[in-house]
Amino acid sequence: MKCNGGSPGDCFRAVGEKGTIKMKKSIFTILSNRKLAKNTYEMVLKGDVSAIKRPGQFINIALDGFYLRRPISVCDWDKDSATIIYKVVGKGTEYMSKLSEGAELEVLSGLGNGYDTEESGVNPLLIGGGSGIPPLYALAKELIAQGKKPTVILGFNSKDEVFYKDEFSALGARVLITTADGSLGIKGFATDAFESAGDYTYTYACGPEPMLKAVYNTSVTDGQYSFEQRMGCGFGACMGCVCRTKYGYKRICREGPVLVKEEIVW
Amino acid sequence: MKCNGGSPGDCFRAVGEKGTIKMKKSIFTILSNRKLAKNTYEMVLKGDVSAIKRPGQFINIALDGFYLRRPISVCDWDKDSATIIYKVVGKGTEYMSKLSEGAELEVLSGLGNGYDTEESGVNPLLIGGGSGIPPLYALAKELIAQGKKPTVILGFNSKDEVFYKDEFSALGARVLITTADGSLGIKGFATDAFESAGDYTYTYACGPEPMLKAVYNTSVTDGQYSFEQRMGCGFGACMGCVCRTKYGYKRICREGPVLVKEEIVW
Amino acid sequence: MVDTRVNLSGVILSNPIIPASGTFGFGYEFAEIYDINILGSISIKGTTRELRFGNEQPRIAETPCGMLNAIGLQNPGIDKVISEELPKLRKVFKKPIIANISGFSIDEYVYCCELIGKEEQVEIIEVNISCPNVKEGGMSFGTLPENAAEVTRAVKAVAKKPVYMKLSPNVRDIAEIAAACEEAGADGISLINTLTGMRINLNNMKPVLNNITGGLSGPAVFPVALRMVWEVYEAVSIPIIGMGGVSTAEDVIEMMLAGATAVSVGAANIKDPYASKNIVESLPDLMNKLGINKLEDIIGGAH
Amino acid sequence: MVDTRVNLSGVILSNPIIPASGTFGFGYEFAEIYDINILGSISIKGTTRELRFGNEQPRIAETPCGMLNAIGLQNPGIDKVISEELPKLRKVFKKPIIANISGFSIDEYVYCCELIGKEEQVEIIEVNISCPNVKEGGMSFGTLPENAAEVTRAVKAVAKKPVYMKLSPNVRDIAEIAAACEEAGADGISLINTLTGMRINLNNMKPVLNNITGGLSGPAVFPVALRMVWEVYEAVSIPIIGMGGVSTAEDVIEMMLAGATAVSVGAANIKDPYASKNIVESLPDLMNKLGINKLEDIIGGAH
Ligand SMILES: Cc1cc2nc3c(=O)[nH]c(=O)nc-3n(C[C@H](O)[C@H](O)[C@H](O)COP(=O)(O)OP(=O)(O)OC[C@H]3O[C@@H](n4cnc5c(N)ncnc54)[C@H](O)[C@@H]3O)c2cc1C
Ligand SMILES: Cc1cc2nc3c(=O)[nH]c(=O)nc-3n(C[C@H](O)[C@H](O)[C@H](O)COP(=O)(O)OP(=O)(O)OC[C@H]3O[C@@H](n4cnc5c(N)ncnc54)[C@H](O)[C@@H]3O)c2cc1C
Ligand SMILES: Cc1cc2nc3c(=O)[nH]c(=O)nc-3n(C[C@H](O)[C@H](O)[C@H](O)COP(=O)(O)O)c2cc1C
Ligand SMILES: Cc1cc2nc3c(=O)[nH]c(=O)nc-3n(C[C@H](O)[C@H](O)[C@H](O)COP(=O)(O)O)c2cc1C
Ligand code: FES
Ligand code: FES
Repeated sequence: MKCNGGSPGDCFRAVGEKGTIKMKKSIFTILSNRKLAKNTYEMVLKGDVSAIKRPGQFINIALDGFYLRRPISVCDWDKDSATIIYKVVGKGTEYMSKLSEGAELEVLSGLGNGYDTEESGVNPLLIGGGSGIPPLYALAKELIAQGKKPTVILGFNSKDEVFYKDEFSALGARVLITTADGSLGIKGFATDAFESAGDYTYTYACGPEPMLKAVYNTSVTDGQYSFEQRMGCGFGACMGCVCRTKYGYKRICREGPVLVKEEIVW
Repeated sequence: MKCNGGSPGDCFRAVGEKGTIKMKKSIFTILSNRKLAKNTYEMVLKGDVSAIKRPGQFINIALDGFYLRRPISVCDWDKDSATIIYKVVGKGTEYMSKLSEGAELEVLSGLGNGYDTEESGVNPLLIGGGSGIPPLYALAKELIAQGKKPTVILGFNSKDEVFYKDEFSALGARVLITTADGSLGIKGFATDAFESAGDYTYTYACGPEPMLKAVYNTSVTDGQYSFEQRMGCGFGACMGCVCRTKYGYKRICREGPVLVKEEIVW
Repeated sequence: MVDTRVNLSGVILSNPIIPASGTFGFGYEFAEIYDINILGSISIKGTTRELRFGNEQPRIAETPCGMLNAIGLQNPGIDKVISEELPKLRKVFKKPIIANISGFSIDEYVYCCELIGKEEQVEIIEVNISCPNVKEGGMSFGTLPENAAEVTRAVKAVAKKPVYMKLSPNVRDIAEIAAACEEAGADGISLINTLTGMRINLNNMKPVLNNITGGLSGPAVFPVALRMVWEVYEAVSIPIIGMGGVSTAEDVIEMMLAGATAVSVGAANIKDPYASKNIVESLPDLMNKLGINKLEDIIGGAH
Repeated sequence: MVDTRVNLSGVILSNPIIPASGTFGFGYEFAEIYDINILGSISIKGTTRELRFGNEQPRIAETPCGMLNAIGLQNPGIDKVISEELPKLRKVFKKPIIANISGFSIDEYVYCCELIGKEEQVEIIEVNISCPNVKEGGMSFGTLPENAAEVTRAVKAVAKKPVYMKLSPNVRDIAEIAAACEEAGADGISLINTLTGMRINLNNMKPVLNNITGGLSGPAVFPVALRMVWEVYEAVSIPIIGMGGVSTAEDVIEMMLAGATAVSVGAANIKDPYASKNIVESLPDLMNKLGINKLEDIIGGAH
């Protein structure tokens, strides 16, 4: 993933789906909605996933009684369903956690640029913190399908928040767990597992901004970093999510959420 | 039903449930919701009906996505369910018409004074127009249970809007139908059936204001008239529904919706 | 045990929740469905010198996340409020009462404030300056700082209780008006009254309200109310009763963080008669969750 | 077949629906999801003399039935708008374009209006006077009639296209400001811009928006917008572009009955990218249902 300077839109076109939004608005039906860990839920949605092209893209979910949609990364998808994992942090995600199987959600899918797997090399390092972990699952899956050998560092606060450890392992990835309180795996932050991770060819990261920054400073390779931002539209119309990069202003919802290391401005 | 002068509240206490609101807030479950006639639906609700004491009272229904409740008269009730009949006239009633069996509604029940059957005499005349008809059903039922012989005039615009003709007959009431276009029964307005109705001892009316006024002018007996008004709270707090009467200002939601003929000011 | 007490000009409320004027009648009717003594206070329906019928019907319209009202200050007049309504309320309510006063002239405000201030039960007078100012040609007293200050000075000269000026949000700069009231001697500021709005009925293609326009309230106005409380907090040092769209304990905390000492709940009572009760009851849990021990400590905390 | 055409100062729109400035980017991106030529017009993102990044993050907050934004007029600057954005839009959009102009000084307004007015595609200039007036100490040009008139006169002196002044709702008397603009030569009035509001984040107890306050829009403000359109219609005889919370064809009819000749759709596009399309498509059916043949006939019909 190379990013050239230029105005918003240009960059997207250079790296994304060649200038055409694949965004789709459609109804998804909840196949399951289960608690994975403390405040953390996994929801499987059945519907038209044709707009979802890359790991790291997100969907934007309309919820009854809430004016704005809720952006959530795609954790995994197959031909007619998509899985998301979300943390209950406010009223919207709380509402989501109470939805039952069979309920319908109006969703915009296929949003954001997503991760590019081309430059990963053979031993990419994937680092996720908390609710930033989900998109790394589809990424690890794709990398493994390409014959690469990813190492995955999953950072949590505490053991009771840990999820998808076994799922990542089942994909064939090497998995390292960190917890801030030391209740599981390596005690400390995700970056504290860099040493145990050994050599790596490329860095993929997703998580809260302080974690991204720590990874940015620790990592010795190029990489791609996925950012969160409060969003209005989620598809590029409102300029609500714009951040500065070395190559101009970018909409996290469209030229992002994934930025390449070289363009990031803290 | 006698009404003395005085400030709002006094009147209510004199004729109603002796000063105690029987209002209840509770959840009702939809047992059925079926189309009866053009734009007209009947909904049966299961729940705590203990607050419903008299025909002519109403319930106030909260609907998701609508700020204010929708006031609808109780058409009939038994020990654990209540029936309402409503006409689709706007977004709220349209939403109601799409609700399915099993859906839950948050309802305030036991609102309004309701009809008093004490002074009806043996041959009361009940006159209802369109969506003003439903409360007359429970009223006719109660009058018949008291051994009285009500005649019921049901006024509609057209045959395709007619509902509950057989239901009223099945109670044992004498039923006269009028339609504005003459497609069923007597051609004309409800008041055009007065002649066919013959002698009567008392008048109960419910329907749009022009109809109430016509009944008021045609009827030769005392009577009780049920009014509609745009409501805020529906239980007496906001003064949104207040009308002038000969004995002071009255809240249609509390000292009404039923007013006695002698107090009405047009 | 968290401490929910707040202090309005020396009047201690056991908690900051006050049903807003005009949305709770004269209070006693709610006593029939729950014990209203759990409330911090009650602001009773706005009172004028004479009995008023108010506006013709319809007076109510629905809006997205809110409602319009054009009641037109229906009330039995101050004499009857004192002789009938206050005693009825006092029988069932032992907490401080806030008397809400309206007027169409300075004289009327003065008359009402003087009379109502003598009532022992009344501990605060809330002066609603959002009603039309007849002398100045229909704009309300509350939309220009000079007028607001003039009413404040006049009522302060006679009022025996703390006076809270209740401001209209239909202004360019609410902080300026609040500051003028403080300067003129106000003991506190209540805000906001309703935003002027309207709806049109598509069936007859005429305004829904007989009065054409009405006052918008409910959750829709909450962000505007919060901003105005924030601005007024920066401009004055007297206590603020914040209101406008408050419907949950979370909203109460936001209002207090913006600068409110107490919080009125209006339209929410109309939507749900138990709204104020629910807010009072969920406040301690929310305080625990957010780590707030003493509610008073968070007033203005977001500045 | 119903007739949905409307006439804005001689510019005929095939229907009154105009995505509002700032909520539709520069339009062309929506062409990727539907044929935007079904729209009456498009009001492009507000443009200033220089490129602007706008405010720091976060810029967006949610509210009941609405949203707050504090974008801060991010835009690529007028030169780039003319050289890059307008040509891109023109490629996919054959209808009249409304250019929305902002400024922090009268000079800047004049500069932008003169330049953009030369662009053939631009058929109306919408002058947003809701941005802070730096000279007068931060209040916006649109909150005092004198200032609004001054901007109007200045831009009218150079503009080659009809000029619509876009008013702020954060005022005491919007009719007065509209009348001052008309008097100063405005060809039309656009209203409303956003109502100033705020939210506080309970987790960190600080304002959600980095800018502290933001502009409230969405259905929550519809009744206020409708009332202001009504008032301005009574005060001026130039056309009005009505906006504020419009989300359905019903809302469009209400706006037009209140006095709008055309209607802008803002936040609704942000909530749902197909919102403007849905409104355009449902308008004829609604007109049939309400018995409206010629949409123009209902403008101001509720007065
Ligand atoms: C591209 C992207 C991908 C995301 N993927 C995931 C994911 O896979 N799993 C997950 O748990 N969370 C994810 N998030 C964060 C998630 O969107 C928020 O946690 C969620 O919107 C909070 O909603 P709420 O109503 O519970 O919280 P509230 O705080 O009540 O939300 C109020 C408003 O703030 C916005 N908001 C609050 N927090 C955030 C945030 N961190 N980022 C963006 N907007 C926010 C909401 O969307 C809403 O508009 C993602 C965010 C972005 C931008
Ligand atoms: C005491 C009482 C009893 C009623 N009983 C019945 C009944 O048994 N069956 C029936 O079909 N209708 C009845 N109505 C009328 C019914 O309440 C309205 O038709 C309904 O609220 C319209 O809602 P809407 O959302 O479809 O219409 P909208 O026009 O979209 O409603 C918008 C607002 O206007 C109010 N409103 C609109 N029309 C009326 C009206 N006529 N009366 C009061 N408020 C109105 C609504 O409650 C809502 O707040 C009764 C009204 C009252 C006051
Ligand atoms: C039906 C109704 C009647 C009101 N009457 C009064 C009144 O008499 N005096 C007054 O100062 N405010 C009155 N208000 C304004 C409220 O007290 C409050 O300031 C406003 O509604 C904003 O709060 P809310 O959004 O919680 O309703 C009234 C509001 C409503 C909805
Ligand atoms: C994200 C966003 C950006 C906006 N940017 C502009 C702008 O650049 N210029 C302008 O005149 N109005 C701008 N507005 C105001 C809208 O054009 C419109 O006046 C307002 O949002 C009310 O309409 P609505 O409720 O339909 O959104 C913006 C609104 C939003 C929500
Ligand atoms: S959220 Fe609207 S542009 Fe990104
Ligand atoms: S509707 Fe509130 S008093 Fe009747």
